[in-house]
Amino acid sequence: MKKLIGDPQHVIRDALVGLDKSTPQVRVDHDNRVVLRAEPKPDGRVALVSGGGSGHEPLHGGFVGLGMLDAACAGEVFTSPTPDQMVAATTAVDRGAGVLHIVKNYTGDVMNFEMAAELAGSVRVETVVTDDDVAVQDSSFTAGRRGVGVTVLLEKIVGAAAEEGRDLDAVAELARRVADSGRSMGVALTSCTVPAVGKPTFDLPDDQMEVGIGIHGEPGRRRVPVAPASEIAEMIVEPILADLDMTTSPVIAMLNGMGATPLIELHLMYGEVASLLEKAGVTVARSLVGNYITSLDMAGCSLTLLRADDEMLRLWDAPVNTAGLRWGA
Amino acid sequence: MKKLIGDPQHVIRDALVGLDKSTPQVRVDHDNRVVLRAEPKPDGRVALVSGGGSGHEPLHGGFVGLGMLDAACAGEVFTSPTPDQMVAATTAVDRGAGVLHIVKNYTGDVMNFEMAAELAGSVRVETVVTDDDVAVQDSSFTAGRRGVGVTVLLEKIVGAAAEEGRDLDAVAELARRVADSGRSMGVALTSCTVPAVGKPTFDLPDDQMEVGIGIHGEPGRRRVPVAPASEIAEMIVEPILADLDMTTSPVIAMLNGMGATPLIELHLMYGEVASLLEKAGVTVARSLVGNYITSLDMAGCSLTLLRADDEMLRLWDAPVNTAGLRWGA
Amino acid sequence: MTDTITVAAATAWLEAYADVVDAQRDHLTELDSAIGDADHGANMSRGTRAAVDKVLADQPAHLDGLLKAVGMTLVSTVGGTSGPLYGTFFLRLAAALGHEGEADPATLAAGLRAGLDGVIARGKAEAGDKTMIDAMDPAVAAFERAVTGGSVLGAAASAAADAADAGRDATEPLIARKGRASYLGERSAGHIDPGAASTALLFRSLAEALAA
Amino acid sequence: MTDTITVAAATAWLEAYADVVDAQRDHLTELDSAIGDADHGANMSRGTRAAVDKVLADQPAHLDGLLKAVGMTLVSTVGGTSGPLYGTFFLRLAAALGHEGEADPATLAAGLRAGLDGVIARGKAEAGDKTMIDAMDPAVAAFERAVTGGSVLGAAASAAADAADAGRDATEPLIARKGRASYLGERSAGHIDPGAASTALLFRSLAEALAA
Ligand SMILES: Nc1ncnc2c1ncn2[C@@H]1O[C@H](COP(=O)(O)OP(=O)(O)O)[C@@H](O)[C@H]1O
Ligand SMILES: Nc1ncnc2c1ncn2[C@@H]1O[C@H](COP(=O)(O)OP(=O)(O)O)[C@@H](O)[C@H]1O
Ligand SMILES: [Mg+2]
Ligand SMILES: [Mg+2]
Ligand SMILES: [Mg+2]
Ligand SMILES: [Mg+2]
Repeated sequence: MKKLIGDPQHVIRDALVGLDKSTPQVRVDHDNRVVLRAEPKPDGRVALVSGGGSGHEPLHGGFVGLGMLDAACAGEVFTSPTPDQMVAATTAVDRGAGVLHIVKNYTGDVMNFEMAAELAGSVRVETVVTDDDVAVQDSSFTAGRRGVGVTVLLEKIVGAAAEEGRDLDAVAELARRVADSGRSMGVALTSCTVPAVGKPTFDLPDDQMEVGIGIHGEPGRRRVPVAPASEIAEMIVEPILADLDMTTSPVIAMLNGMGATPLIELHLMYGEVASLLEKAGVTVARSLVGNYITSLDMAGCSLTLLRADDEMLRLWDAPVNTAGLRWGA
Repeated sequence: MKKLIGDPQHVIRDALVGLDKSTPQVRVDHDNRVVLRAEPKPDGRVALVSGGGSGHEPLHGGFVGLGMLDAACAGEVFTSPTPDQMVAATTAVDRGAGVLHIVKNYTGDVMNFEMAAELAGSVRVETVVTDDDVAVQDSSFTAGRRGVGVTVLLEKIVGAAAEEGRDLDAVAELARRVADSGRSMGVALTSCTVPAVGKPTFDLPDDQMEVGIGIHGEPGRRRVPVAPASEIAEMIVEPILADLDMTTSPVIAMLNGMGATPLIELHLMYGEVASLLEKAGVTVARSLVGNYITSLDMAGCSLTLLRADDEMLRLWDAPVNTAGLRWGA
Repeated sequence: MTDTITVAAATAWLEAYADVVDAQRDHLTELDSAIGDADHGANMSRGTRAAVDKVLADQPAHLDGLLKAVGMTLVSTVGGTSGPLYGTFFLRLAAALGHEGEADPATLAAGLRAGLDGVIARGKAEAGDKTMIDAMDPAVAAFERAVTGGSVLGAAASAAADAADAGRDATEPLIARKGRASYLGERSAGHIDPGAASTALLFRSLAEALAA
Repeated sequence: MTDTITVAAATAWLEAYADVVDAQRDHLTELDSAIGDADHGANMSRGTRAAVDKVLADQPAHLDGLLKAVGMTLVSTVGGTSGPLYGTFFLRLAAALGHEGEADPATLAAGLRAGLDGVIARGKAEAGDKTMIDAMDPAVAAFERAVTGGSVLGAAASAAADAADAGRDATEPLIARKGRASYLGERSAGHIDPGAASTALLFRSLAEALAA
């Protein structure tokens, strides 16, 4: 295993130190492993808390700041944080208007956030669960679709709405609407290596790739021979469009790198994706290309499409000032 | 070779298509492989042109836009662009106030930009050469120090100065001052793979790393056993501080990923670097952690420190709106 | 000598469990690499070690105090899926055994059943979904049968451990319908479920603690 | 038959060079991987192929037109270090051979010397810096010696090619002081310089074209 780390058991602790020191937008509660805004938002505003296993950076700690999250709980690598962390985050950021929990649909995350909401005492908590990964089929016979890329777009859009002063019900309603309107699909060229394990989670021969991966280094739904970018674009575009009609309104498109894929490849893939979307009659109103929700050092990419109405687009364009996403501020 | 690409011979062409489609800040002249601002700057302002081999994304195309570059020429992977491209870029962006060429110190880049300046006809051209890589010793017996991370900081700071309406001499003088005030040092955990070659440029055993690398997948000055992050931090901090006193004014610090290193590791490394700088009495005024000047899919990082006076800090904070660096706009 | 589980025995159970989880840490992670995310060994080892530390520091005098401390510690140090589930198991077991210094076989059987019910309520998995339930459910049933049939605690726990092992092994051909492994669909078949493996260790540790 | 290099022979030289560069493309890249950035094969192949295409399309009637087209095409398609250097070589050669249909041995010798001087002026490398100069300089010198000694063109070019090969091989132990390889310091020793290798091919192609 080759990584820029110290003791593999303490990667999260050590990475939070660096995040704290390099990011003026946040301060880190190291005891609870909670990333908080350096400048708390004003009283009376709904606060947004998310979190999950680490290894997906910049998600979620890199999305704490004006216009996005108020706090993010950092679990161990690929392991949901605990209810204690979530309670600490929730009580720290509540400004009297309640807190929205943004939870990616994984059994562990859902259960831990459930327990946290029960334990949050007097703070009013609403929860939105993202489950946008179309790679998970037959979702009634599984733990349901995984929450992946839509989480990023949701945190941005709903963060802007909370900043405007909407109440918790309105914020939660919008969040559910965003969650319902987005779909994702990903592929991996390599596995990733969990630091505490020290070797790749799965073996992938040099001529094979995984299709339909999540963000936890798990193998995908199927293994296929490595293909050119144009064919990989088909593998990720088609299942999304087959699942949700994306031609009825403009979309926000995110082409996301899994952590070890360089930007030049993401640019190239975006070109292939964009031309397929054009052919399918999908209008891309906004796009984002880069590493936003990663799987440690996995090579590969995922595509997220969000059917965005005018309100979502307006909120998308609103100022945001976080380590991972910044404009207008 | 596992990459999200099509024909390995056409990676640059194909990546420029995606950059163009995903980046509202730019338009691409595909014939000349020049990335231009979508909105040219007003008449009478000095324009900034840079460029170099591809494979360093977001450098340079991702730094075209308000407050930074006016144009970037994209060469083949790790190969300087040609004078023709530079002339096309220079004549396209000149607004009557002249053009600054920002050149990283490599024999090829310097020669091609030299020829371009000779061929640029009536356009007044000044050139600044960055050569900040302290890994290159005995620079009188070599091609001189390589231009690496300082290029990013220079493009930002000098871009802001050009936006303010300074004349070419003032812009060039500032550029040289920035170039003189910055130093960098990098390490690699892996080689990278040039698409047209199809295999890693050099072999690096699982327990070895390269110290003192550039950004072209070249081996470093020496090979050492893989070390923990705290020791790697020493390997990159000490040679910089030994070369230039960084305690006389606050610094801008950039911890840069080489392309395949995930953000969690960069955060962690930044924590180690920051604590060494603190001990050495260096005050970090601004910091940047992420992938800014990369080597395709190389794993590793580089540190750049820039001794920044008040003017540089003010220009650093000025609005910038590019794909790779954005704030205040 | 009365046939009960004492605070000392329950502590020994926990210590034995933490030890075997440490010893099997890489194996549990290996299993989770195949059909999950390669953290089950680390998760269980972190949690059981923290629970042992907590219990040794607090020295609770009653079964409910002890087992509640274990459950709370697992919930607050493990995270993931196994944290809330094993945490719930111990919290329900604590409630069922009550504020006592020891518990007889029937009470322990009822406590284990309550723990299992808690895990099912929280995780909503059924037998055959390829989860820890597939080891826990047969183990609890075997324990109850043994106690009803008049076995002493040690023998009942030993029967439970054997049933848990068999349940664990029986997860191998199954297609997962809960947890991360379910994302793999048919590719999940052919691998033992990591949570079933850690549950089998839980009952084997109980058998060891009660045999001693 | 007069002993001259004609437009046809110069075209054959260029074609032979492009062919051998294609054939040796991976080898040149291999050499550049060891002490550079693994692009010399691709650079030279892209440039020489473009030059051949340009020349076949334009069919220049004079040596200067032909060789200038080659130089300009190399400059505008290769980039990197080799683009300006080989481009300059051909541009200076073109100027020296002039607006003629053929050139005699002494004129060609002077032209090659002018090309070499151009490369030195542009790149500021000296003999022993482990660059293409280390093959080009002995090659031009050998060509001049042969011509002065009365050799026919084919023999002079063959002597030049042998000298270039020897110069190329002699770069192996050197520590680079110019170009990317210089960054490696002592680690650059033990590898043949890629530019010296492509220069040796240039003179071998000339010998072949003039022998035919
Ligand atoms: N809904 C569920 N009910 C009961 N057990 C479950 C459920 N989902 C998963 N599990 C168990 O949890 C184990 C995985 O635990 P662990 O790896 O620690 O958490 P995670 O899956 O969050 O990484 C699985 O092997 C399985 O036995
Ligand atoms: N200053 C110089 N003068 C002459 N030749 C040089 C000089 N610097 C480098 N070279 C030659 O250029 C070759 C490398 O060319 P190439 O790989 O195409 O360009 P780059 O180094 O820009 O990638 C070296 O092997 C060397 O022979
Ligand atoms: Mg997990
Ligand atoms: Mg090159
Ligand atoms: Mg797991
Ligand atoms: Mg090269």
